[in-house]
Amino acid sequence: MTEDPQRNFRSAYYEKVGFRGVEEKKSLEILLKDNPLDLEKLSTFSQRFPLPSMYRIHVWKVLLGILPPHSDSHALVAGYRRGQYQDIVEALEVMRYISSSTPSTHVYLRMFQLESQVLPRCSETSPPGDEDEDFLSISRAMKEIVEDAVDCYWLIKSFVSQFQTKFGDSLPHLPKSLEHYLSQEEPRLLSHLRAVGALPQLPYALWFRRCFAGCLPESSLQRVWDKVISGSCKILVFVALEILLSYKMVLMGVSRPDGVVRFLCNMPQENTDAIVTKAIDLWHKYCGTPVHAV
Amino acid sequence: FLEDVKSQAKAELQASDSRYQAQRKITQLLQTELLQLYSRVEMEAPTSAASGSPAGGRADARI
Amino acid sequence: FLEDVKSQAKAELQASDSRYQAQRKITQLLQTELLQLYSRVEMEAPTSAASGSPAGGRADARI
Repeated sequence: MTEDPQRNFRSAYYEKVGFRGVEEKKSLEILLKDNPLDLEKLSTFSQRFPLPSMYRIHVWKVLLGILPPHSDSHALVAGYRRGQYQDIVEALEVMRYISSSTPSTHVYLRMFQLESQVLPRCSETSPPGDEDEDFLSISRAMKEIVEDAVDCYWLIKSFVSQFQTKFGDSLPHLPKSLEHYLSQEEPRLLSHLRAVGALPQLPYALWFRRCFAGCLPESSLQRVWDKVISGSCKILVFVALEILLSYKMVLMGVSRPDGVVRFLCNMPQENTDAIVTKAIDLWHKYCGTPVHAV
Repeated sequence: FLEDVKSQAKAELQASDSRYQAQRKITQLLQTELLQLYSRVEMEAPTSAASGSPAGGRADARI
Repeated sequence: FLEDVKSQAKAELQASDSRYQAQRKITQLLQTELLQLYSRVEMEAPTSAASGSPAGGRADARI
């Protein structure tokens, strides 16, 4: 039997554009008919495939525990969530933490602070700290992805909390991990970054604490967040790695660390979809494609 | 036996709900109280020139 | 199957409870805020002679 390059080309093409997408969508629809929903299968699905956009928010809500596995409880629980949201907004308005002109991201921050019992006293309104800025950044991105304000707040809150609980301990190790994979993929770029003193100054907070919020446009970002929400923080390393690889030529030409940082913090917004696709491929290559639990 | 478990669950949910409702009533009372106090403080503000500012200032500081 | 019913009930109870907990946090905040505002009003009272009385009067009424 001989290879048929034409056919390979075609199937590769369909894989990217449509056919595979249709199959994936069907299999997700089957998973979503389960009652109770199988969280493990849903996680595995979103680790392997991009979530179809029409189901993304629903799957995120289930994976983050905003909605319970039993579908027949969804209406009841959604009502509770909405009530909780409204109660908090109302109280913050009465206490004058927020008004009708407060930007929604700041409303979400105050709500989150109230629920975490760290709402600053009015007399001590200090400028937002690093954690607040991370929260605001994630909020701004989530707001672009999610239309409904109640869903948006719950997704931000649960995303941030789950990320902290699940991955808080792993975060300090991610820069080393990035260094390791960069040495495998492009040792020359690693030596260059080290030589100019840029390595310790890479925008790790933007990449690993904000999960690329404010770095990638939302259309690309949500595909990264699919992986984070379904249980991987390693994907963040590979997105960072793929950004470095994609702009290798530019970065090799910069000899000052602040130049490197400036470029990476304001990286071009074209080609980010391709960067994410390649990052996911690399991640599957090094960490394996999840078949069962992750 | 299953019915037993279900009715117990229902009772627990109802208990949680009434706890919530009770707490909500307290909140509403306190909110009304706070609103009244704010407007009182603000009404007094013009007469006591400088000392009136805190209340107004707080609202501003929060935005 | 029984486990299933139980876990469903548990999830519902947790969601209801989370709403209650938020309400409790709100109550606490409102109480703190009210206390602060009352003490502020009372501190200001001496300077604004007549207009200071309502606040004092209310505080008495609560004791």
